[in-house]
Amino acid sequence: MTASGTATARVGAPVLRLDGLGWRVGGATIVEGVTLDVREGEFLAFIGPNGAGKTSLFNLISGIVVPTAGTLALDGADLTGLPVHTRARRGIGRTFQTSSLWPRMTVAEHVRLAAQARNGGSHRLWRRASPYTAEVDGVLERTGLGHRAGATAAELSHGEKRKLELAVLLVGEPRLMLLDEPMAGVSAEEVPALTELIRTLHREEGRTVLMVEHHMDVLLGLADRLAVMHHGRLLALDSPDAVTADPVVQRAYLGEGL
Amino acid sequence: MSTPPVNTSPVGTPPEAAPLLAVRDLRVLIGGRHILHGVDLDVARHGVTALLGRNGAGKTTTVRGVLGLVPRAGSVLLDGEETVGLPTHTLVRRGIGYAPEDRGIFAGLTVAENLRLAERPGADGPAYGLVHELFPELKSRRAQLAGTLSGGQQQMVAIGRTLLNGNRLIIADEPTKGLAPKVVTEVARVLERAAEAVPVLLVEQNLTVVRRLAEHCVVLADGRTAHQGPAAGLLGDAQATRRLLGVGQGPLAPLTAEADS
Amino acid sequence: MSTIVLLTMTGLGLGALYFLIASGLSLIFGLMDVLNFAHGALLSIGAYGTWWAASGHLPGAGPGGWGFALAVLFGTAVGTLAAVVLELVVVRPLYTRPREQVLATVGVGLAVPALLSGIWGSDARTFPGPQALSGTFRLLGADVPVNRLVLVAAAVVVLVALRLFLGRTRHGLVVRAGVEDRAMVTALGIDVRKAFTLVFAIGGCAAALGGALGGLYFGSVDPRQGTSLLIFAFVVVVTGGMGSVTGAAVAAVVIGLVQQFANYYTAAGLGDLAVVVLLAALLLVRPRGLTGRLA
Amino acid sequence: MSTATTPAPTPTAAPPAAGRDRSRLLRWWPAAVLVLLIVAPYSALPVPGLLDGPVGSPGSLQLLATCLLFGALATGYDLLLGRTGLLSFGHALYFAAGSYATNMFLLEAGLPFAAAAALGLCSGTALALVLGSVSLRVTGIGFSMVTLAFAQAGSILVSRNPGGLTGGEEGRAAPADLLPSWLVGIDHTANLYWITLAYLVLTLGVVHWAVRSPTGRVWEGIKENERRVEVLGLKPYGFKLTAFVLAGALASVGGLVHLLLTGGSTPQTTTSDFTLSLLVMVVLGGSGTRWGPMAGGILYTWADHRLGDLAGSGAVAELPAVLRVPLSQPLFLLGVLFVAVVHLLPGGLARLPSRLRRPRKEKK
Amino acid sequence: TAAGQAGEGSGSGKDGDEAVKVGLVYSRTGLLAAYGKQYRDGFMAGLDHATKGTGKAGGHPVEVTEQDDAGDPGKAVSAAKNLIGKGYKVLAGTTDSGVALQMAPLAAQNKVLYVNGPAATDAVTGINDYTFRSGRQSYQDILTAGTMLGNPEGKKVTVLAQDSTFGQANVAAVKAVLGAQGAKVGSVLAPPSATDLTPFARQVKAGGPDLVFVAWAGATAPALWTALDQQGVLNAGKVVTGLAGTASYPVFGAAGAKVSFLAHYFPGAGGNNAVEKAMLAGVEKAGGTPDLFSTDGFTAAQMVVRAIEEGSATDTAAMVKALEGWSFDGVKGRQQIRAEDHALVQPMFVAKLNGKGASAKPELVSTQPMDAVAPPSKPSAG
Ligand SMILES: Nc1ncnc2c1ncn2[C@@H]1O[C@H](COP(=O)(O)OP(=O)(O)OP(=O)(O)O)[C@@H](O)[C@H]1O
Ligand SMILES: Nc1ncnc2c1ncn2[C@@H]1O[C@H](COP(=O)(O)OP(=O)(O)OP(=O)(O)O)[C@@H](O)[C@H]1O
Ligand SMILES: [Mg+2]
Ligand SMILES: [Mg+2]
Repeated sequence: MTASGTATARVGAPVLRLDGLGWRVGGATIVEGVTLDVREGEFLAFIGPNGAGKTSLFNLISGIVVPTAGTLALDGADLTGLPVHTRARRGIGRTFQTSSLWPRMTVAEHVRLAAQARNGGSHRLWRRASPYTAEVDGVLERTGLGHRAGATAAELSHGEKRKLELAVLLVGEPRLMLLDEPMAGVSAEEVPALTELIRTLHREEGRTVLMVEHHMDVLLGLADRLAVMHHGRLLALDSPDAVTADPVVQRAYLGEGL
Repeated sequence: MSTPPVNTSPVGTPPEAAPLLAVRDLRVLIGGRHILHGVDLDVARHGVTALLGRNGAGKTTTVRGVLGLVPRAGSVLLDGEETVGLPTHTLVRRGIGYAPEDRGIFAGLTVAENLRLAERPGADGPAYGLVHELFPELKSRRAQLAGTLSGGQQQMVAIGRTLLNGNRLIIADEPTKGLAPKVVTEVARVLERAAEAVPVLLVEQNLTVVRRLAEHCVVLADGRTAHQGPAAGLLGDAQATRRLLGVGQGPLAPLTAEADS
Repeated sequence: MSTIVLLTMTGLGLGALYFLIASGLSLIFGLMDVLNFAHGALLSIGAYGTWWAASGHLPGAGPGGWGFALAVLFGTAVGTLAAVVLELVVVRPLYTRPREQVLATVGVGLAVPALLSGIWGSDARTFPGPQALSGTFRLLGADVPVNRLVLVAAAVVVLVALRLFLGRTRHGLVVRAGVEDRAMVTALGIDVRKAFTLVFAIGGCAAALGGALGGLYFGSVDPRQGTSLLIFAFVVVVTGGMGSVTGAAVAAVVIGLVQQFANYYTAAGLGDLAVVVLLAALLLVRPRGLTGRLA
Repeated sequence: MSTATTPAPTPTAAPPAAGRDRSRLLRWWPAAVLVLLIVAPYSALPVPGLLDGPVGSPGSLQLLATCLLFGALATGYDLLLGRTGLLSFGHALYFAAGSYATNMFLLEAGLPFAAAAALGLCSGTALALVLGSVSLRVTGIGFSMVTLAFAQAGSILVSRNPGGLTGGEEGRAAPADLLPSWLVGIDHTANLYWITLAYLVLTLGVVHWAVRSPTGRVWEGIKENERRVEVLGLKPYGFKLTAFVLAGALASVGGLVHLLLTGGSTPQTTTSDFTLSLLVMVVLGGSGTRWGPMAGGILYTWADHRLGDLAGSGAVAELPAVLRVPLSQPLFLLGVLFVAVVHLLPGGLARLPSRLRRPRKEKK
Repeated sequence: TAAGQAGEGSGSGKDGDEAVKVGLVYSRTGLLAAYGKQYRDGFMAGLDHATKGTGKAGGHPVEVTEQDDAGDPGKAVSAAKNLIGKGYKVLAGTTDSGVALQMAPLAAQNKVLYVNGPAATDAVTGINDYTFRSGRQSYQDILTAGTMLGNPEGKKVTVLAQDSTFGQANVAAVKAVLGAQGAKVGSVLAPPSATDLTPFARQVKAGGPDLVFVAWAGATAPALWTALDQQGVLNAGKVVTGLAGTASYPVFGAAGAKVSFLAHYFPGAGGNNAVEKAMLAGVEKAGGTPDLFSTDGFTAAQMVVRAIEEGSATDTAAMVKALEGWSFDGVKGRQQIRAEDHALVQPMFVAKLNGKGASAKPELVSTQPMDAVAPPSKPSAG
């Protein structure tokens, strides 16, 4: 990894390469002909109207659904037919737009399971499972969930669930993070802190981040490039300033504002 | 009965007399844990009343408590009539439209079926015209399973359901969450339009929307009412905003007011 | 040739019986997500109700003609009532705990046959039926039992009725939504409990009718008849695609025919083995059953 | 109306020192119970109502051993149901396999007991491995039904008595002359009892150990949300198979113990009803809890055996018919009891202590 | 345990008033509960008869303890161990072959007398020295059927049975008995869980047999007979089957008149001999209804009393000795306990069914003397 530190110099080698990626289901084309390189250490944000196919694209990258056209490769190695867990082991981690957690496990247990998955050794039946105390404390501190460590996911409020999603992802230390609307439902007060956290992950820890978010003001401070999706296609891919200045994007996505 | 709430803030006065919905000392206990310790709130007879507070403050629980979806104690008066003790469906049939936080979409049902469920026998029948005009997507996707809709499309279904019937009160829990900025604007307009006829209780994190729509606002903290009063008063007072909502200070609070400033 | 005709006709009859038994199970499972282990008990209640009425205990009912029709009606009514009671007393209080709902029906499935054998003994009782239905008719050289036709006709009627219920009324919709998120349905102003009871009643009605006609088919009733048929009903429901009534009808016919032909053409009567092997194979290839409907 | 609300009671105040000592003592209750169970055969204590005869009498020991056996079996089954979220309708198959395979190695091959037992266990485990790896290709209700289909096929095969191997509906008695003499005869019931107790301890130990292992942690994740586990980079299939095989192996050991205890293999143990009764036991006791399934298994088995005596007792015979008829049917009583527990005791017996404790606390 | 004194000679013991405890393990509930009740009522009547109303055998009061096995071998073993542990030296009962096969080894292991009940499996005969039987076994059924065929030489016989041990045993027995006499024996086996029996009726018909022997038990019997009748099997050749209990008479429906029955027992089959009269009266007096297996219970009681009176109240070896070779007048007529394998050699009956539905009644056609239908000897394994 070469790029680090400064906000501008982000010219790593391409890690993830999507080539003509498409997904059709039930006669409808959801994603079509998406070709795109994600560079090492880059922060790539996706915007686009509701139903544009952003989440579907994340599903294709993480392996939840199988593409009906095109290929995708990580570090030059083909990923197209690989199952979810293999991709996860190769370093693709994600959060879900609709929180997907383990309802009856506590917040701390979420972190422990994720830590264990990262460290390996899950098949060891004869060992005592490690408590991963440092991990739990650290990551809950970072995501502001420290006071909820003993609560089960089902008991969390909506915003707390969003943070837990992020916490589970953090623990896994993926090199490629797919964040699907991490700010949705987080209270205005905490948005800055979470934004800062994501910024740190990206800038200081050098992770490659792909993020879908409708909060433009959050994205503008973070993203290196903005990808605009519309009707399953990649409409534009450029610097944030250029994209937001585009009248088409303004009309189709941003609207006139309140 | 309508003594002013305990924690009334220095700013603002209680809303006009005889509110449409008057919640007094609402307490909720789930699984042995007290989630609401006594919430007071009034929803005025017109306009939007915003319910604010940080994550976990108890906004959603308050709404669910009002509707009887969680076991609750206290008093909830709808138009002067006590509703604590009524089953949810009876209460709702008195004219409440509810768009829940997690959208409450029936994933295994189609869009059309989701909407059809919300139909209630009423004076002029379901207002599909209005819904389809606002959200044309719902018309073209009527046969799609709602579970496969995008997050934003699901939100449209949820809001659409509240507009289908001639309700006396609409309760929307974070309706703009996950919507594209353009659609946020649209939804805000929808609510604004709806609020001309029907009062709205709006839970919202997006202060831009609150600023635009709300006439009154109630702030919850730790399961209690922390503030109640006119919206302009609260949002205009930077200090109060910072104290009650934790925003507006430091260099890292860009979310709020940019779009309309 | 006549053998094939006979096997086909009786296979269809068997399929019809399976469908009658499985339809209610499929309805309840598909709509309410309750795998109703008490279904066999409802079947037995229907069968015993009919038997009791037809053997002269109910004025006007009897083994022949309209008397028998009345007896079937009575048995079906008793079964329906039992289903309603089952829903109100056993299933409804557990609606927040779906797994326990299923388990409570297991308990009922244990208790009812025991109660029946306590009252009427564990022996099989001969089932009185109209003379006209006990004979055979000739079709292309085969002697086909008449009662198979009755079963097929009843199965068709039930299929059409259930499809109408599901397609034309709101109840099916309410119940399906209610299973996903019961609280949300009430928050839309709908009393979901009534719809649940209705679905249970209809499922019970179909089961009891299946029991009544099953008595005719077997010529006897015994306390365990319903329970032993339950496994086939499960197979039909699952093969048909969990809760699709039409799927269940197709699956019932396929299974009836397979079983009948396998029993005749394999030396050791491998019909039942063929059916379960078929089920396992089908599920491994198409986990959602024939019609591929979501569970 | 809305004056200052009373603060929420905080029951988490630090317990007084005496209480802490007591709770530390309480933590040792399993060991105390174990010691009691070990010495039970030496006791001549009568337990009227619970047991027919003193604790140490062969009849009582046999009943106790049967209860413990099913307690262990339910505990093993809960590894699937309560720990991994797998609803198998075919667990009986592996139990029966342990019993029948051992018995056949004894009867047909004339192997010595130890060899037959080892081979029997291997057969049961291998069967679980093969069928588990196939059935786990489907999930949800499909999995339940595939396991049901396999078990049903097994049950049909056993009842067909292929080649005279299984004895069909009659089952086959174990050859007493090939069994160690200390396992045969009424005077050695205590030995059988200890073997069963050892099996119970083994099962509890294995299950408790396994659920606290790294694998156990993944099981819990799988039970709650399988897809989410995949996103962490773990393949659920292998973990589920581990649970399935482990539970199958434990069931096979149980089958072997059952063979010794009843002196034969019986086709009743191959039926889906048998699996269903395991399910009932687990729920009765409390699925996914440490002691619940065991308690459920013991209670169910005890009731199953003893309700028959109650049902046949003179007291019942004198009741009017409306009461007598239902009361004389043990299965009816058991079914009703089960429904009652499901309704009145959510979470099963294992929740009983905390339910009893809570109202007391709330009163304070 | 109870004070057991070995070495007691024959005749009444010195400790004359010490009670002899007898355990009766049978299906009070479960699938075979109806048979269980017949057996139990018969046993009580038999006890009364054999002790001449005193309830005492050789001066010892006979105390009977009943235990329910619910048709489950596990429960039966528990019950048996419980009784044996309490010092019971005599066990009787069970209607279920599976239960019997697990009970019998217990008797040998613990040296108690076990008198098996109606369970018909041939495997109990000669299973060990301590096990006797008070009912008939499958083989005797087949031999009776054989006598109904006339000269079987060159005849085609089809056995229609369920594919279970009971069914397979019947096929094997028919092959052994009638096959040896020159008949061509084939079989049609149906899975016990088969719902529609038409294909099997059809298979039987297709074979064109001279004699069809139907060995069928369970709830599907009415469907079977209907199917056989409808497919014309009953009119094509001679059809023989065993006659079960009273409850089964209506089961045959219209088919009853076209079938020849071999019978283990039905009330009146014994020709109203004195013992049978005693049983009928005894059972009825106690409020029961005499039926198929009343005789098994009655005989068991006779055997138990004999074992105590002529053997010992405590020493099982003496009891066994007292029973071996014993020949006595039973409900069915003269019967004998064969010494070498403890088979109960007994008369069997041939009957026909008159009337149909609720009014169906068996009528005795002939009685096969006990030696004509004696099973082959199978000396005890020890
Ligand atoms: N399984 C499916 N079957 C049919 N249509 C689907 C399916 N999954 C997704 N879609 C459709 O594909 C489109 C893209 O959905 P997706 O969730 O990717 O949108 P999105 O860009 O993430 O939108 P949002 O911002 O609202 O979350 C939507 O119109 C959705 O309805
Ligand atoms: N079913 C429950 N069991 C236990 N605790 C719960 C339950 N539901 C909510 N809570 C807790 O109650 C508190 C209030 O939750 P609520 O969902 O009302 O908050 P909210 O104000 O809507 O938050 P958000 O903005 O994140 O949606 C939270 O701390 C939450 O964890
Ligand atoms: Mg999305
Ligand atoms: Mg909320």
